[in-house]
Amino acid sequence: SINKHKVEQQAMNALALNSLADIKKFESRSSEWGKYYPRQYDTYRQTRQSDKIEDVLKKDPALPTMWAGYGFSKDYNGPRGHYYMVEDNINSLRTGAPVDDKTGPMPTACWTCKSADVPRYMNEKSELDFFTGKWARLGDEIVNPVGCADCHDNETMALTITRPYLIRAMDNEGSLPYADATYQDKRSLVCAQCHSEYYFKPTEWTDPEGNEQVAKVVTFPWDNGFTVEAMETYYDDREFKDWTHKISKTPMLKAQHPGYEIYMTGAHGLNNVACVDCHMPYMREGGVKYSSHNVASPLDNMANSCMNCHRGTEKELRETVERKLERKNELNAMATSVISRAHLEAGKAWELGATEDEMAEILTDIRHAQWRWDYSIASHGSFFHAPEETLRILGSAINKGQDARLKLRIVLAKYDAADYVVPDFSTKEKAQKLAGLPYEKLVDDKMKFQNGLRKEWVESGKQKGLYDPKAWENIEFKTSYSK
Amino acid sequence: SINKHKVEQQAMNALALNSLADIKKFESRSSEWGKYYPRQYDTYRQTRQSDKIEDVLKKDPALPTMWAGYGFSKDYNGPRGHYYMVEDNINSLRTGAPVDDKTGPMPTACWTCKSADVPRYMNEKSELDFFTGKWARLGDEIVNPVGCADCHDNETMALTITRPYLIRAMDNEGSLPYADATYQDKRSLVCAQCHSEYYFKPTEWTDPEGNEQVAKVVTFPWDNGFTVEAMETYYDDREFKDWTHKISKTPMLKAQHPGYEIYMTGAHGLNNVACVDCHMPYMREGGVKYSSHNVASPLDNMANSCMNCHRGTEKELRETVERKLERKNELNAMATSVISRAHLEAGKAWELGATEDEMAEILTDIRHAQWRWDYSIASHGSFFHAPEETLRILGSAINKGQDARLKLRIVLAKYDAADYVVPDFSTKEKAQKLAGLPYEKLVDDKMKFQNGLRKEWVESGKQKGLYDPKAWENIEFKTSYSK
Amino acid sequence: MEKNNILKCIAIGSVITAFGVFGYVVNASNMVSYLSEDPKVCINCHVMNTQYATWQHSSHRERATCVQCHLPQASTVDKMIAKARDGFNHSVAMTLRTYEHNTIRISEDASRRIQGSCISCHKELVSQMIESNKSYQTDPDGPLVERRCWDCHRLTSHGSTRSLTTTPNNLGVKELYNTSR
Ligand code: HEC
Ligand code: HEC
Ligand code: HEC
Ligand code: HEC
Ligand code: HEC
Ligand code: HEC
Ligand code: HEC
Ligand code: HEC
Ligand code: HEC
Ligand code: HEC
Ligand code: HEC
Ligand code: HEC
Ligand code: HEC
Ligand code: HEC
Ligand SMILES: [Ca+2]
Ligand SMILES: [Ca+2]
Repeated sequence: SINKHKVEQQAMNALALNSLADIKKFESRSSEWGKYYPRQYDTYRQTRQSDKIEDVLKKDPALPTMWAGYGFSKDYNGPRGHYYMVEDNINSLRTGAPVDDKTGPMPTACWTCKSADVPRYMNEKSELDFFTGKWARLGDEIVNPVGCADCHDNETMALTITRPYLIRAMDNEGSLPYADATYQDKRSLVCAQCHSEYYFKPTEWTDPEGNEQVAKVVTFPWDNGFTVEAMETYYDDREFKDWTHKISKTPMLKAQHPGYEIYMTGAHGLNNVACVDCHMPYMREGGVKYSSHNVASPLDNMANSCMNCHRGTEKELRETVERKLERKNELNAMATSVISRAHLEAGKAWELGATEDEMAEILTDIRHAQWRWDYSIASHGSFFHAPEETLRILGSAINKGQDARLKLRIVLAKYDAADYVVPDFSTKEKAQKLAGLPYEKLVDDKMKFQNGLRKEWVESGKQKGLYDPKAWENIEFKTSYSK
Repeated sequence: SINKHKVEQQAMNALALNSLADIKKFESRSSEWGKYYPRQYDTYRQTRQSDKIEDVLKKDPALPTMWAGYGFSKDYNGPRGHYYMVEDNINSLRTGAPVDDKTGPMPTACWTCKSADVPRYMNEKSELDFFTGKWARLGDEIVNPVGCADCHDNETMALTITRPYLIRAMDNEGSLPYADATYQDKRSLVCAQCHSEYYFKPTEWTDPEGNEQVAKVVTFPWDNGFTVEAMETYYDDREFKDWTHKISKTPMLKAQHPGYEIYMTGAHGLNNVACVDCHMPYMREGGVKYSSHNVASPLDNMANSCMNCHRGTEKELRETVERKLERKNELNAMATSVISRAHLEAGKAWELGATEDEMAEILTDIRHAQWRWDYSIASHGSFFHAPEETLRILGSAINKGQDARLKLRIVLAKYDAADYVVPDFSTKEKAQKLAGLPYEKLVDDKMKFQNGLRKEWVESGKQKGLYDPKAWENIEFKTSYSK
Repeated sequence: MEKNNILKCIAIGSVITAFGVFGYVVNASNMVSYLSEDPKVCINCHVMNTQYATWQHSSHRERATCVQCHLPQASTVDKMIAKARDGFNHSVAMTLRTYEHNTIRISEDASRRIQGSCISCHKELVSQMIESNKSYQTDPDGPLVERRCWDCHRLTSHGSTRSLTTTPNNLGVKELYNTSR
């Protein structure tokens, strides 16, 4: 078998040479790359194994209340494997039920982090063109999930950043301008293209036909730094809001998975351990070494990730991670209970005739409390990547949320409702009703879309020769709403 | 130089042999041991260098309010070097101003963790005898600070536990019965004799003269485990209280430095890194390694403590520790502000005629909030030893404290005081006045004691031949109240 | 004493087995060169490359070779036992591919041996630790110091990360040597 190793080693080197062969620039069909890199491709496709849908709104019914009036109150699941990202994006009730390329609630920006077709399209047209119009406009252009082209140069296979907004954000932030990023940095930055907090910045431009357009450009709010406080001031200074809360009328912020930002504050980030060191560990097959492209929970593969650097047993380490999760769950449950109640109590205050003046300070507290809560947990992995920062921020979110409720009691008392008790929102259904959500209708419309427009997209995508059949093999229809 | 090592080596072993010579069992004068172990003795005496008094009550004026009616509201400083422990115990306003061996607020138990004379005395008389009577009774018996006899066997120099209550506590807790403690465990257990949460358990016994006595025995509340919740139930089940809060009438608990308990939940405790690995690191002198006995902040000697085990620069590691401290300070400030206000708001409610029924739940919240806050920070090092557990507990303390305040607003509203604003307690002086503390008088009486009874103790201690002059060399009189 | 003799018999037995049964491994992996102290023999197996690289960059590169740490420094017979044991384990592992995961772990037996080596080189310096350890010695013929030296000297010899993650590009150190020879 030692001889076998030697053979494999030669084989491996041979492939490395071939690799200079013919992969198109921005080739968005990973199967094309896979011809030359079978090991990476095969492991990449293994992300299919993580296919469970975890309905987060059901798990914590406080959430639909906290997001009342916003897409996330309709549908929000835990992440699944990379294999499913386009599927899930299309299935989510958040993307609604467009009937043509001009309808639907969402902008094109919602495709940004879902597909290797994005860099391709930006390259063919332009970044601003991509960010213009409704999500449905690009339904037959964005047809494959994240792929080799999102992270690799087709000729050298070097890691590359294909999302210009990340480069701009790094340069604005200043502590690590893109030009200074090392190889090791890139082993995290390819992930940061997507696993970062963002907002849509309206940007005016004139299209080739000379029409005035407004693009909604994905932008990272990093100008003042990566911390929850730095981004909070960033948004406050710009008086930015993602939406106005339906019940409390608060000008709200949504934090989306600031995974990269918060990871930097943890023991691993500080020690320059890259995302990839854990999520894409090196594998050995006899004489050949390669990076696993099965991006998943490292706890499923501790021998190759954790145990490279840690002594002791897998069991001990796993228990340590579980304790971290419990700690986060404990404070997280407090925070959502406090903040959801604050919204409902504020709603009551308005109802009784509270004035803008009386409410101003309270709404600021609610805005900041929920922003902090969201920042601390939205990236899912924060409990492990940065347990201390996560708990610190949750603590401050709880405190601000309770401050709001305290002030609300004084206002309520003024309107003889000091002992007001919030209505029952102990299930997803009850909570969504409180938020005035026409759930059944949303689902019906969605199913019409699935059987209508979506089918057209697939057809047209195939005709354009963009569609990679291998990227869609045996995907079962799984959603939070399918019975 | 190898030869040089060898020479020193022989000298060293010579000492090792001599050491079997004449050190009395429970010899409480460390200078006697020092004759045979100069390196350990010299470093032990270096704890004198840490002599700054940090007036914690002044730093956070919320504390005198939180401890209203209890000793800690009079005087509470950060820890100093081991060299000063008897001095500080005697100087503290908490130990009051006895005029004879029957007066003064404190029991003998207050000497327990301050001196190597304690095991000596327990051995001569009995443990229960030691724990009986007023603090002042043993003023001329407890005359030296922690010493070799607290941790070492006089013949083998092996580490030994000299405090029986620790052994009982370990056996009751069960996860590590004393009999199973390894060498490495002992490198932390010697510290756990003192750096642990305790209370005084009244215990009846009959003295040699046949008189009924009640001893106040130092006891660790470990029966249900080491966590803040486990000890909380321990005390609740026994309806135990340390005192009744002067303002809010809450049956309170005081957590004293659960250093050992919380350390176990941190990265180092979990990896079996002992207290001594950091606080008494090996030093290299010529050809031998010995344990530094200068128990102090490891940050003053990172080369020997941290850097053996950690990569990177001292600077980076120091910054990491500082960030941990900032996180704790942030949540700690929130917790003390919330809980101190809860006490004052509860006081107002009583004043307005609130009923036991209306207040019951609120007082439980306050009791638990303050217990948790105290447990999380009282050991001073917790922000580093167990940053996550510290932040988790602070988060839950903030939440409970705010719950109490929320309920209080409803009660206050009932008595038309919904908009009650707490009085100003922004300085130590203002806060102590609110707590009805006769500060000037306490200080005057203390000074009388210093110039009276204390001098007698020293004399009598010398006559008894217990007093070790070297343990008292150039100690400057430093307290929070001396001008 | 008794125990030891038996061990030695078994050992010599397994030397024969190891070399016999895995005869072909011998030329495949120049196993004969095991008997030399040259670290390069260890990297006859590429799986050892990481350890070679980390050792090569460690404070001990100039001080100690693989075998000086990993094999008993005491008697040659003990050395033989150990080599037989390792040679056997290694060949088995190579052949049955029991090490497919990245992280080869030190075995209890091997780490006891290393502990012995550390102490034998640093006797003077750790003499006090040896003294202290006596009071707590549980197993009479256990190591002179129970606690592993590298609990504290975590970086000594192989650093704190010892796997492909540390030295991804060290596959083929051996090949380099072969060409440079
Ligand atoms: C092109 C955007 C993009 C890039 C680049 C990207 N991710 Fe993701 N990642 C996603 C999306 C979208 C999901 C959620 C997929 C879903 O739920 O359908 C996801 C899911 C995940 C998950 C959850 C997988 C599971 O099985 O639960 C992990 C872990 C993860 N990503 C880590 C990484 C790491 C590490 C990198 C870099 C090596 C990375 N991602 C690069 C967009 C991206
Ligand atoms: C900057 C990158 C980025 C942008 C822009 C983005 N996403 Fe995502 N999306 C992600 C990442 C990363 C994940 C996986 C994160 C996680 O859930 O842990 C994800 C997960 C999802 C999921 C699967 C989990 C879930 O939430 O149910 C859906 C659906 C989704 N996104 C829809 C959208 C929609 C709709 C938009 C536009 C409003 C959008 N995404 C914009 C990066 C992005
Ligand atoms: C030191 C190892 C390590 C590093 C470095 C690391 N992660 Fe993770 N990550 C984990 C572990 C462990 C989990 C928890 C997985 C679980 O709960 O099953 C996790 C969880 C996640 C999740 C949530 C997965 C889910 O299904 O909930 C995402 C997304 C993620 N990581 C992305 C990243 C990104 C992006 C980076 C770099 C910015 C990164 N990780 C760096 C180990 C790591
Ligand atoms: C989410 C980002 C991402 C995607 C998508 C991705 N890779 Fe990679 N790939 C990486 C990273 C990170 C490395 C490790 C680079 C390094 O450390 O040298 C890597 C390494 C490689 C290497 C170098 C050899 C090795 O295994 O370390 C090859 C070849 C490769 N990838 C091929 C592919 C192919 C083929 C695809 C598509 C099926 C793909 N990659 C998709 C991030 C990605
Ligand atoms: C490439 C090296 C590397 C990998 C891979 C790695 N770690 Fe770490 N880990 C470190 C370093 C470095 C530290 C910082 C402490 C130190 O300096 O020793 C650390 C610290 C930790 C700590 C203590 C800090 C804390 O947050 O509690 C835990 C727990 C931990 N790692 C668990 C894991 C787990 C679980 C995995 C796998 C999912 C993992 N590590 C993967 C290098 C690594
Ligand atoms: C006999 C009781 C006792 C024992 C045993 C004991 N301590 Fe202390 N320790 C104290 C007291 C009392 C103080 C506070 C002294 C003062 O403020 O006057 C203290 C203070 C300290 C300080 C603060 C020193 C400074 O300069 O700020 C540290 C650190 C410390 N101890 C660590 C330890 C460690 C580690 C051990 C075990 C090796 C240990 N202690 C054993 C009672 C003890
Ligand atoms: C179980 C051991 C133990 C008992 C019993 C104990 N202490 Fe302490 N004491 C300590 C330790 C450990 C410290 C240092 C802890 C710290 O402050 O970080 C300390 C510190 C002190 C200090 C110096 C710092 C300060 O608080 O100003 C004083 C004074 C003191 N104790 C007085 C007392 C009094 C009075 C009693 C009795 C009510 C008492 N101690 C009972 C262990 C104990
Ligand atoms: C607070 C507890 C404590 C006190 C007080 C203390 N020691 Fe130690 N001593 C230790 C610990 C812990 C060790 C390390 C034991 C080990 O690992 O073998 C030690 C080790 C020693 C050793 C063994 C050699 C070495 O340095 O490791 C000697 C000798 C010694 N101490 C003498 C003394 C003398 C003399 C005094 C009084 C001046 C003293 N000790 C006071 C805890 C203490
Ligand atoms: C991994 C190293 C490490 C271990 C293990 C450790 N400590 Fe510490 N300890 C520290 C550091 C660092 C600090 C912070 C010192 C500072 O703030 O200057 C500290 C602070 C303290 C303090 C407060 C000192 C002060 O002046 O505020 C005490 C008391 C203490 N430790 C006792 C202990 C005890 C008792 C144990 C074992 C149960 C222990 N430590 C275990 C490193 C350690
Ligand atoms: C005897 C070895 C040892 C000593 C001494 C030591 N550490 Fe550690 N340290 C560890 C281990 C083991 C871990 C757990 C992480 C891992 O598994 O690598 C760790 C983890 C850490 C971490 C990451 C976990 C966290 O809580 O963030 C920090 C930071 C750290 N140590 C700082 C220090 C500092 C500062 C000192 C000195 C005051 C110190 N260490 C002394 C062994 C040690
Ligand atoms: C025939 C190929 C080969 C050679 C030559 C070789 N090793 Fe190994 N060694 C291995 C394999 C394969 C493993 C993994 C065994 C396992 O994990 O089950 C291993 C494991 C080890 C281990 C960890 C397991 C244990 O027994 O503790 C040590 C230590 C080790 N080798 C040291 C050495 C030293 C020192 C040399 C040179 C004298 C050497 N090896 C030469 C193949 C080899
Ligand atoms: C200075 C002493 C020393 C030298 C020299 C040394 N080792 Fe090690 N080796 C160790 C120690 C100590 C461990 C255990 C490390 C651990 O458990 O964390 C170890 C572990 C190993 C392991 C087990 C896997 C691992 O990394 O834990 C292998 C394989 C190994 N050594 C091979 C070698 C080879 C090959 C050489 C020479 C190129 C070598 N060693 C030189 C002390 C040494
Ligand atoms: C073959 C002899 C030999 C063996 C085996 C050996 N060492 Fe060393 N070691 C040396 C020499 C020679 C030096 C340099 C002189 C000195 O500092 O004492 C040294 C230096 C050191 C140093 C100081 C330099 C540094 O790395 O910080 C440490 C620590 C050390 N050794 C620990 C160990 C440990 C732990 C082991 C076992 C895992 C070990 N040694 C095995 C010979 C050896
Ligand atoms: C509890 C932690 C600990 C353990 C266990 C330990 N050491 Fe050390 N060792 C240290 C510290 C701390 C120093 C630094 C002393 C100095 O430089 O003043 C040191 C220094 C050394 C040095 C000299 C380093 C230099 O820079 O010259 C050698 C050699 C050494 N140790 C070998 C060993 C050996 C061999 C063992 C096992 C028998 C061992 N150590 C076990 C903590 C430890
Ligand atoms: Ca956002
Ligand atoms: Ca107590």
